[in-house]
Amino acid sequence: MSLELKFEETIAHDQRIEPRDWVPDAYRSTMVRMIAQHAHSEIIGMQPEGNWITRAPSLRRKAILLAKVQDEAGHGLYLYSAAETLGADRGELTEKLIAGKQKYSSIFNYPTLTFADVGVIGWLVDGAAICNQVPLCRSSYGPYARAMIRICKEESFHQRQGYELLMTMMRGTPEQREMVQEAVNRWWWPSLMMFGPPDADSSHTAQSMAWKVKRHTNDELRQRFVDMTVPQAEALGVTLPDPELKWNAARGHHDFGEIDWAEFKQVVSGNGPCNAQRVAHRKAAHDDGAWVREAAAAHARKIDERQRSAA
Amino acid sequence: MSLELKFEETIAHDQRIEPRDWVPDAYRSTMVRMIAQHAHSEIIGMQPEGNWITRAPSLRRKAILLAKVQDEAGHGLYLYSAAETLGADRGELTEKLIAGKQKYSSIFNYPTLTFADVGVIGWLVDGAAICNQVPLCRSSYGPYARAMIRICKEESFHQRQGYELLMTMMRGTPEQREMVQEAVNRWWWPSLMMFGPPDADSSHTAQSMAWKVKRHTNDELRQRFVDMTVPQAEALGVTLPDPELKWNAARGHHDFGEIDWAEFKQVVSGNGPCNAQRVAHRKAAHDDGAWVREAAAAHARKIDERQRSAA
Amino acid sequence: GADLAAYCLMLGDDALIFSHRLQEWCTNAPELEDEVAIANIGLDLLGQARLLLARAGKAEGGDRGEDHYAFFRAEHEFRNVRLAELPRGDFGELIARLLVFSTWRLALFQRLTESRDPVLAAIAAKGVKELTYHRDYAAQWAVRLGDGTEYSRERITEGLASVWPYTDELFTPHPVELRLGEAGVAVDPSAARAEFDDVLGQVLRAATLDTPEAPAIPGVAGRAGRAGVHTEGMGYLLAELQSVARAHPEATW
Amino acid sequence: GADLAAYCLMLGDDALIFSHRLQEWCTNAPELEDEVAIANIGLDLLGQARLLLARAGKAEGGDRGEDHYAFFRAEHEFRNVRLAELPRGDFGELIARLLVFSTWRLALFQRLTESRDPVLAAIAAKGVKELTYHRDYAAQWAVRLGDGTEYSRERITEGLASVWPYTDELFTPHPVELRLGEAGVAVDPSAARAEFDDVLGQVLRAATLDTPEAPAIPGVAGRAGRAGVHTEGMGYLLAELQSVARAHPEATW
Repeated sequence: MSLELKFEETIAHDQRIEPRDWVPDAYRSTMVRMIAQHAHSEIIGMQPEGNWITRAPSLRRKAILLAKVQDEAGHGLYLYSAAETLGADRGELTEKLIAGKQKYSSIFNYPTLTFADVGVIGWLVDGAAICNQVPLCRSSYGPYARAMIRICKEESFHQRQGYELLMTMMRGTPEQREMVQEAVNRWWWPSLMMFGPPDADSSHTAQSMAWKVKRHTNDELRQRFVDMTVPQAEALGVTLPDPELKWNAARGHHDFGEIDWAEFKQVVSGNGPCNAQRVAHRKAAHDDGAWVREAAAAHARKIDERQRSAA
Repeated sequence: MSLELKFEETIAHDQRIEPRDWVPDAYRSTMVRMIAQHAHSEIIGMQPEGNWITRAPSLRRKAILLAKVQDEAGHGLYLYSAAETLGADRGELTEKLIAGKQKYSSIFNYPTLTFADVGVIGWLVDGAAICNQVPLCRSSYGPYARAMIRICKEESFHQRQGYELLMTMMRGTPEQREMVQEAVNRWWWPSLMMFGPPDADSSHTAQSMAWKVKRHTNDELRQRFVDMTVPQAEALGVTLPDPELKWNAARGHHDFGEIDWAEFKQVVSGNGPCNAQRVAHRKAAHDDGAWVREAAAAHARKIDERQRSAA
Repeated sequence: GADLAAYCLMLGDDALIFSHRLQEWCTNAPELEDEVAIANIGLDLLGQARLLLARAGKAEGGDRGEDHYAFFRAEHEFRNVRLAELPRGDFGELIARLLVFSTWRLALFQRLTESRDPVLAAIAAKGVKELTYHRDYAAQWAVRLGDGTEYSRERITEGLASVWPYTDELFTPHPVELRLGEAGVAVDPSAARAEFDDVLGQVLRAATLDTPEAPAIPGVAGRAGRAGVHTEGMGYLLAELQSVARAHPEATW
Repeated sequence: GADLAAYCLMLGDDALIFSHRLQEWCTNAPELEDEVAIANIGLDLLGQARLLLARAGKAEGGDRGEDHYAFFRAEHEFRNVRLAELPRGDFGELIARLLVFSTWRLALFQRLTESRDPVLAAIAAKGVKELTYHRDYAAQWAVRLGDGTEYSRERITEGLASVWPYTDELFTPHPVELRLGEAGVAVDPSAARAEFDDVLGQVLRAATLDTPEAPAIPGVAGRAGRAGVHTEGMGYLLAELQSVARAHPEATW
């Protein structure tokens, strides 16, 4: 059986590709691109939420938020490791991120402006991420699928914490309720954009679905998210900022308004409210850390040499 | 008449020495040391008060404080200019300050911990400075004397503003009154130390008085300050933190407790609560500005060359 | 009433918030002369802010004074352009920002001297003199840095690149500005763009620098500073600015 | 009651305030592994702070909870050592400070496991495990930096030099510590000095570094962190820490 045939068969039988298996170059590069983009998203995604750790208004919320942002660093670690099983190098991937040659989820190019944003990111952004990611737990690439299982579990936890924060705030002062509504107004449409362009315009979907690295189209996932979120919004007592949003009994789904795809394109192409800030921040941290990484490498070499000369 | 004789006579007749006059080397170096130390004090003194500009709790107080700190920069400018008339160089004096080779008033090595400190510095620290400086308006060195006249005028204004802030705070909430009292407790003794060591231990006083660059001893000025301040404290409603402080009808002065000269020596010798911080801050600002000063010099050279080649 | 109050807050907050960033320079300037100059500009803007916030209070008709606006508003109630609030950078960034800010504001204030609101007209007339000095100071340094050393050229170029994306916002009229502009009370900022471009062009030519080219940084769903949508740096600025006042809400100072 | 509450605030504030400085490292670490580790240490200390502030509230007997202590006290009511509050430096400063802080605190907590107060003893027992990890992390990095490149050696040396003057304060007992120490409830920190010197000596030898020599930085008239007299950086830290809580004093989160 040729390598290619074996690969096709593994995919066809819903079995997993493992690091030592032969894969077509296009599969490898698609997977590295997907996993790296996901890893970058975890790392860049630490910034908007990290922005509120030092100002969190209760010690319990501070601990929850710090633990969450720490989890995101952990997710970044698993995912870069998964990418490394395909021959990628974490350092090189970081360089590509900083140089703007690899993307991360555009949602993180919006600013976090009040503490309610922490809750809304948990509820809507993590919620959308989970919709996107649950199917990836069955991704054909084993290390990615296994990383996603762990990540999805933790993200569900984060989402519940976010929703719980919003519930608490909605039971609080009128200013707190207003703060939640205002945050929902800002994050709702960008959350819908997280599922990517409409199926008609999506360049990667077809091949990704054939390879079973992706299992649903953007529009399918977006609809699932809207249907899931509407009752949660009602329970919370907030209004989703879309006058066209309503139940369509015939479809068995909610209809919703047109997404501002011009805004989506602008942010994806690098010119959202915070793109420059996010990448500059990541670059500064990476540059500031260069001497530390060099020191660790130099020390490891010294130890190595000492052990060899002692042997 | 010899140069030396002429110098002695100018001094004897209470006339002023001017930049072009011959002076003994010791007089020149004493004056440069005095003026530089005073200039450094103005510049370092900007830090403890500058610390509260961005947090001043009313816009009026913010404007007053910013204007005051700006005045101190201005005082620094006049004084460095006066030192330059004796052949010193501002850049070199700054280098000496940063290298710890020239001193500044030790009072600025204490931290400002609440907004009340702004008022107390105006009242006590500027008050003590004025006691020290009024006689310097009759200093034998003309440029210094003239700078001091202008500076004393502005400092009296600052002192009144400081006292007025404290008056306002004492009429405010119990917390504000407590804040004022606590600040007075911290600043009282260091203010008394501003007049320098007791006359018996003062190494510079005798010669400085002979040259009429100084006109009263440390202890005389300290006593004047105490006598002046006690009724002001009463009017304010604060307690000066000295159980031995009381009117001595026989002397016609207030008696007061023993100053902690060990603390004084420790701070003067470089190890007060903020010495390292103050000098490091000044050094960082100076270092950060190096490229700007170089750019200005390079631009001036270019302009000069262009004008010459055009001529 | 409400429109005029909102408009005064816009111009007042621009001055208050940028003044705060200038205050952060205090004790950090490259030379004593600049220490004095930057404090002076900060003071002028603080003075403009106080007059404008007081005017907002009168226009609103309640009992809110300048301190109430400065110390007890939430972030989304501040109406300054985002340029004013950007975190303090190096001296190149300062000069770039001051050049853009003062050129823009001077162009507005010149027009505002003809406002039908006599208080605004008077504030503008006073401000024009101050802003002329601010702009001159920035322009002179822009030339020195641009035509100084290689490094200073790099710094001012980077400074301009970092503030330029926030320039478009300065000339994008808010509905309040348009309504009051038609009434002859306010200035539609888009009317000042040509003058701004002209002055900036002159300064940058003298500094041997190119006009930066960078796309405008959008707000969130079209809402930016004038609508109370700020950058992430704004919350930290306000936390510091308001800390003492809010810790003692009953106090008088 | 009052002494025990004060003592719990001392140990609790040390953890709360140093945790804040570690939180500032978030998204700024040199490597993802360190991002995770620093957040972890920050979380451990935050957890210790919460337990200790809650214990203070019980000991005090009123209705003050952890959040009241964290968000509604004034600066002079915070009893942490000044080492905890120093502004964030570079990674060399972080490692130097963490090494000193965790070595000191571990030595205290080991002794505190035998406190007659069962709550304090339990908090200490939990903390010992955490602090052992913190100290190991710092020690490993101190060795890598000291025996790494020339530049890293310079950075850790400067880091140690900058925190060393605040070391004496750690071992200077406050009257509350002495009184409770005699009662077998608290630990007199001066008893932990020998162990601290010993451990530091071992780590610095492994790192090929000299023990810093620098005079202790005095407080103001003998009063330092434990007496509520802090450094100028503390006010800014609290302004940020307390900003949201104080802007909404009636809110629940």
